[in-house]
Amino acid sequence: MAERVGVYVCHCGSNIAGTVDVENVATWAKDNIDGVVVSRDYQFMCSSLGQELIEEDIKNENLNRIVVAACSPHLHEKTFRRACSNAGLNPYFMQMASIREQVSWVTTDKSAATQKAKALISGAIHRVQLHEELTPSKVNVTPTTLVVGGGIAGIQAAIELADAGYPVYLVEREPSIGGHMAQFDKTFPTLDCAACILTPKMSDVDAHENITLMSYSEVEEVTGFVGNFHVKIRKKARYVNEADCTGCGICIEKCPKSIVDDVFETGIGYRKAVYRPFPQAVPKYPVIDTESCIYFDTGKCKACEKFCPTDAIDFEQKDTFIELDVGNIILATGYDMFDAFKIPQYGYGRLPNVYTNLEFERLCNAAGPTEGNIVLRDGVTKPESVAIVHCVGSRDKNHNPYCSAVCCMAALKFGHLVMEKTGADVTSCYIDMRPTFKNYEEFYDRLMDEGMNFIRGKVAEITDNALTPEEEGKVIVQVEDTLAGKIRRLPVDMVILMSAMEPKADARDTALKFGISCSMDGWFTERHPKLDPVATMTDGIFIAGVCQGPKDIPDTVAQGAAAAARIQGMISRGEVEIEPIVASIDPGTCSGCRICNNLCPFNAIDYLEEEGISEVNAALCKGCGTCVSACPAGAITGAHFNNQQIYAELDGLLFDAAETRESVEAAGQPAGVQGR
Amino acid sequence: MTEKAKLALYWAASCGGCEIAVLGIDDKILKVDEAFEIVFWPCVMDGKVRDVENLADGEIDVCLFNGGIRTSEQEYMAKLLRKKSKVLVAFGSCAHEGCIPGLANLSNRKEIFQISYHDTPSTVNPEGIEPQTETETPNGTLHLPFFYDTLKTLDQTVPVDYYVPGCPPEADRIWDAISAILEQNLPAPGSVIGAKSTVCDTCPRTRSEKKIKKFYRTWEIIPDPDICLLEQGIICAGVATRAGCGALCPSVNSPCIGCYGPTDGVEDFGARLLSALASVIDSDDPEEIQRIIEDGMPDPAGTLYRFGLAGGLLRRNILQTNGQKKSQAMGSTVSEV
Amino acid sequence: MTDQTFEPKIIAFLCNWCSYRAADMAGTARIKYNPNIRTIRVMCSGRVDPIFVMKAFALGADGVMIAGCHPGECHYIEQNYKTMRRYELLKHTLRAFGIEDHRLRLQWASAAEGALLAKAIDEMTEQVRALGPLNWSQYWGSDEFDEATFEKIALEHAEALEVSA
Amino acid sequence: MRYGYYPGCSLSHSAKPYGDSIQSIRTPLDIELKEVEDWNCCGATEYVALNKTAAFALVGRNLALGSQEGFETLVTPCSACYLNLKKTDHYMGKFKDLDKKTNEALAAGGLSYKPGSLKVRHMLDIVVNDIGFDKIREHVTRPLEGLKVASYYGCLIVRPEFEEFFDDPELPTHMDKLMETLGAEVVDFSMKTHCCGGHMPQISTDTAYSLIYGILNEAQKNGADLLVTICPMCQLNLDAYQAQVNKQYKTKFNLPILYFTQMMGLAFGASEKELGLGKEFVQAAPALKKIGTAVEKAQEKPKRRKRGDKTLPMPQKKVEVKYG
Repeated sequence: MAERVGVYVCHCGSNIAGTVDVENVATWAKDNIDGVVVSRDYQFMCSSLGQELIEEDIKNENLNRIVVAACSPHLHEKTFRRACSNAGLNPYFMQMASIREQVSWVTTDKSAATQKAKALISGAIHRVQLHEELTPSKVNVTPTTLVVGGGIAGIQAAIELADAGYPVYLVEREPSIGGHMAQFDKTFPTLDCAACILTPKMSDVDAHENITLMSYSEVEEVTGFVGNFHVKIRKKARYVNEADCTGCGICIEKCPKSIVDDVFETGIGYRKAVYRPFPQAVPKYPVIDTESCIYFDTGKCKACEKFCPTDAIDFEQKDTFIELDVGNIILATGYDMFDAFKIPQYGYGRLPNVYTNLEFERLCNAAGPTEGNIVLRDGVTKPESVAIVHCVGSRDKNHNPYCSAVCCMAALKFGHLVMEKTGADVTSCYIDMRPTFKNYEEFYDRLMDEGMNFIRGKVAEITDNALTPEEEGKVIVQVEDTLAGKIRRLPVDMVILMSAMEPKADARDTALKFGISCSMDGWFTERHPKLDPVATMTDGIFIAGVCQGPKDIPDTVAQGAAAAARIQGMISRGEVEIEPIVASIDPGTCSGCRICNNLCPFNAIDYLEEEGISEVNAALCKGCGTCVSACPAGAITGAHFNNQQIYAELDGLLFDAAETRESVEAAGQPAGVQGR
Repeated sequence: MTEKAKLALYWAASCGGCEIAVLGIDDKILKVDEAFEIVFWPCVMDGKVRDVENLADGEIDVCLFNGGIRTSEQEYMAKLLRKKSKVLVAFGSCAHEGCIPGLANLSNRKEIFQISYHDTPSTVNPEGIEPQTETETPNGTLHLPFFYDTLKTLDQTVPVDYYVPGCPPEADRIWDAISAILEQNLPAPGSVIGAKSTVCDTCPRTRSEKKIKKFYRTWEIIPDPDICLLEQGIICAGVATRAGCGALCPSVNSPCIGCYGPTDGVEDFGARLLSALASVIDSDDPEEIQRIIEDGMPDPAGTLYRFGLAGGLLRRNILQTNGQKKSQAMGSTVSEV
Repeated sequence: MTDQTFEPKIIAFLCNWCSYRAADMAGTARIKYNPNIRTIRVMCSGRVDPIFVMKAFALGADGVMIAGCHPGECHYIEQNYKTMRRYELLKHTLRAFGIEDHRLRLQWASAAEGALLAKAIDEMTEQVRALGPLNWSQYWGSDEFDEATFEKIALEHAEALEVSA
Repeated sequence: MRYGYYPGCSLSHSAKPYGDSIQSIRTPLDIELKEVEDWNCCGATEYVALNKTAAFALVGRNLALGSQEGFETLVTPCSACYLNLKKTDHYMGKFKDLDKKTNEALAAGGLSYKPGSLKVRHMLDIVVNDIGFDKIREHVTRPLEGLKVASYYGCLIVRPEFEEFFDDPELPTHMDKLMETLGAEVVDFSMKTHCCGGHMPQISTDTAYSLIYGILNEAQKNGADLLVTICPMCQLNLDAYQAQVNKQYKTKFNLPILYFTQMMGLAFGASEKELGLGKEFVQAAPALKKIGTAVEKAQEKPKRRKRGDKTLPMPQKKVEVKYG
């Protein structure tokens, strides 16, 4: 049946009408394109009056297809779809032509703009007539949530959801939750101790009836889709029986093997072979590190077992696997530190008294290897002068182009701590100071008052090669003072490198496992950089904290809470709608050639062995259409983007090329039975 | 007894294989004779164009037309038979999508003449004579058809009711088509009388997920007899080719070359196959991808469009003579048929 | 052949997530570029079927641009790599048809790169303008027989036969 | 392998040992060096500061001659020449008007040069990348065991970094690997790419000496017996002004400065004469006596930490973190 199309050309004030002859376009459409019944131009289509105009016409002129030529569909597609459904028309019978962003705003020549607008509108009109009725399918949402990563972001999200009364599984790779925040000493700008504000939250997690904590565990595999994920989790063997362990710590005390702890103590402290990363660790159960354990090495020792009062040690323990059904997933997998060895001219690893920021956090942390004494590598001498080097691996094309966002403030914090604890004078070498948040600038002022020195310039090198007697035995920081316009050599006792935040070494694998995408740098990509910062392209998978990009604790906590809130909404609604823009395979045409099978990163295409054909799981399909254009049999159709619709749009877009191609339409098309 | 239905068979630009194929249906040919009165079939019985012209319009019930349209005579005959037939069937790959003769669309009249009348080793043509549309002889003017730059499929010249694919169509498929016509249970006009799915459906080889690191030409490797040829890097068009042949080639370790053409609704066989093959190339590095493609497919047009060039969306390569019309190319005599 | 008055018609397939947003961004930033581009929105550059490109040329387009997210930044994770593969083979094939490389362009543009996309469009427009119109269907040749001539031939045949008879 | 060869002025005079030693290792490694006919000075590091066009034309002439003789690669052992040749080729390609100017100047001499037609490479690049450590190892008849060397690149070869530098400009390591291949022990040396002072000794001795001091001091501190260099200028400064530096800084440096090609010659068993040894100010002979005196040091087993030892462990290079 012939479709009845209504065309609405928006003036958008003068935004469009200023460049495009909208009246002309509207009348042209009605006079020249088949199917157009109504064609109007109107001041502001997005206004309620504009929408009513459409609704009225649908009723009175019984239109069954709508074309709105206005701004970008990314702005008002929803608006006009709603208008259609209000008038009882399937929302997918509406098509927009972006004649503002893509015509009036980018074109100077009026007639050219008008011609281009005609093309886009003609494309939309041709296309919309072939649109098919689509209705989003609904699936139930399992009220359980999986939170991956037990840093402050994950902790916050877990607690928010748990407090709302929904069950949460919190999976942490390390033996204890707490993440990087647990390693910090103080937090800027308030200087309250990180542990003091973090550990209560950690024990909340431990105690909460709605939270199941799985530390020393990793997600192996994720299947399913929004509302109905199925995850497989590997619980790594602790060799300590959690049921029996009281966390008394005797095993740790008795363990004869002590090794450098390069995870929690960042390599400047020691731990035993059976260990708990830090005293307030949650859960309290220790872990035996088979790498360094004497028993696992030589088959002798078992000291821990001998002394354990509750026989909780179990050398026979194996990894176990747990399978869960969850409705939503929050990724809060955090970050790694930039490896300062990559900048040899800064002497890290060669010059004893060059530390990284994380090392320094441990250094001045009361629970750290030096009981919070800021000392040189010899473990006793207090530094009299300290230089802080900013942007180590950040804002550096050789390593990471981005700004790590927190280092400036952390540097100020360090400056304060050093001066407070040692009275040493502190010099910060920065490119730009970026104290951009509530009370940050004030903190910067405070440090300037406290007498911290600031040199604006990127440090060229750090060396122990003294050129003058006073440089002897010092670490010399060579930097161009860009404000004074001279090269400076700062002989200091200690240097702190503000290393960049980097995506987790395995961020890309994680992204692949959960079916989300990464930026070039390796940060997880949010659905929209401004308007949807915690959701991802994959429904039901959310991201929170630094895994999405460098940020400080307040932002991280905010994101954790935001992700939790998004999920609460979905759970309380109980079901989610799934975009009907998906691919489907015609079983009659599919021959099971299996070209499409490994093209889908969301594993939405299953091969049915017995039928010998492939099938699309609509719930998993994201509608990208890659399989559609790959299917050699033309067996796959992409809803709302099927070939006929695209051909029609092409045909319309090239309306003015028509004269040169009378014969094309006939080409390869069924001819019907003339000539009888 | 009631009058038998009238059947015509004609060949235009084709090798004649389709004609043989019709006879290849063995004794069933007698059934055909029972059912039809054959009014015109130059290949097997005498007949004059005039006889056809004398028929009333639509008097022929079914015309099986094989071969593409390469000359003005063929175009005339196509139009004539269209006029006289109730049901016109594009029979075989040539009429359907151009087939091998269509590959000449990668060239043009001038080049084709140059090769066939001058350059081929077997040609002796010292005077360099080329076919003329008109030749004066004592007994008057002789006419030869005009040879077009571009070979057209039947439906690019006249409306076609049905298509029977294949080079040539398999005997059974031919019989299926004929019986469909006899029993009057034909599909919707304009459709292809054939299977819905592709050759893989009937291919005995085992298939798994596909990843191609290198395309092999058939002589470069001895393929494993049980595994999908494409997975072994041999360009097999079976994935994109309409079933109906019973996977003859793959079952004898030779890749499908696509003679049955595309499945329903596919407008360009070559592009369809192109997309499928490219999608499973196992590399994300542009240089490597280029290497894989250029080493593995030196002649893309010939590989992807062996049968479907003339019937495809582009139909031919860029024409150096810039689409010069016959009128420009040769006076304006029309009566060379 | 360069025809200064010639305004090429270029079809651009833009992916919904990066390049279409880049176009939006170019608009919001009021970056002016040649009006010769006519866009089709697809969810992902991976949806761009080589047939679409062939069809565009057959329908009279002088050039086709396929734009998508940068490799590694695809919103569907890795689909634009398939686009990259198809593009290479498609280009290889179009060469065999005598279609110049500049008439088909693969352009990566992230949602933030409106200026880049605009620049690419201008560049391509100029390249295609320099190549001149493609107007593909002209190469197909048109029928030689209208009804009249058709009848005339039939007539000639009739006469011819009568003579010999 | 056949290369166009641009020795540069110093190799026949101040850096004759460099030239000689190159000749002596050429044969075993069969590196065919065809000297560019009628080449001229590259203008060293200063000329470009005085008159750009003339300076680039001066270098351009050598490139023109080189490409005229049909070479693909132009090899030079001198870092200053390397920089000038590479810079000229690179800038001519990058800046059209410079290309035009330079070619106009060349035209006067009936010459022309198309940027990019010659690949300018340093001798060290050829040795480590074209010949390769394995082939070199085959020719080592007299391993330099027992010799502690600091490999010193100087600044000209690493910066500015034009398109593809054959090593890491921040921390080049090819020469280290080469020395290890020859059997020598390489000491840690953070001054690798620091400036030797260039022509500063003629301009401001204090500046020059402070730079030289820095380099020698670091080498000495790290226990080097000698420094190995790839640049005639560096060799000259570090060698010739060592005495003055000792006077000024009250130090007792006695560090011979040798060319990497001399070290290779030594390891290949060439005679001291062939390698022009003995011509250096700071005599290498004493240091070279150590060759072959390497002591098998028993690999010490990880010592346990003593009670009350407060020292903090040093950072260890991270081994790729493997999760899961």
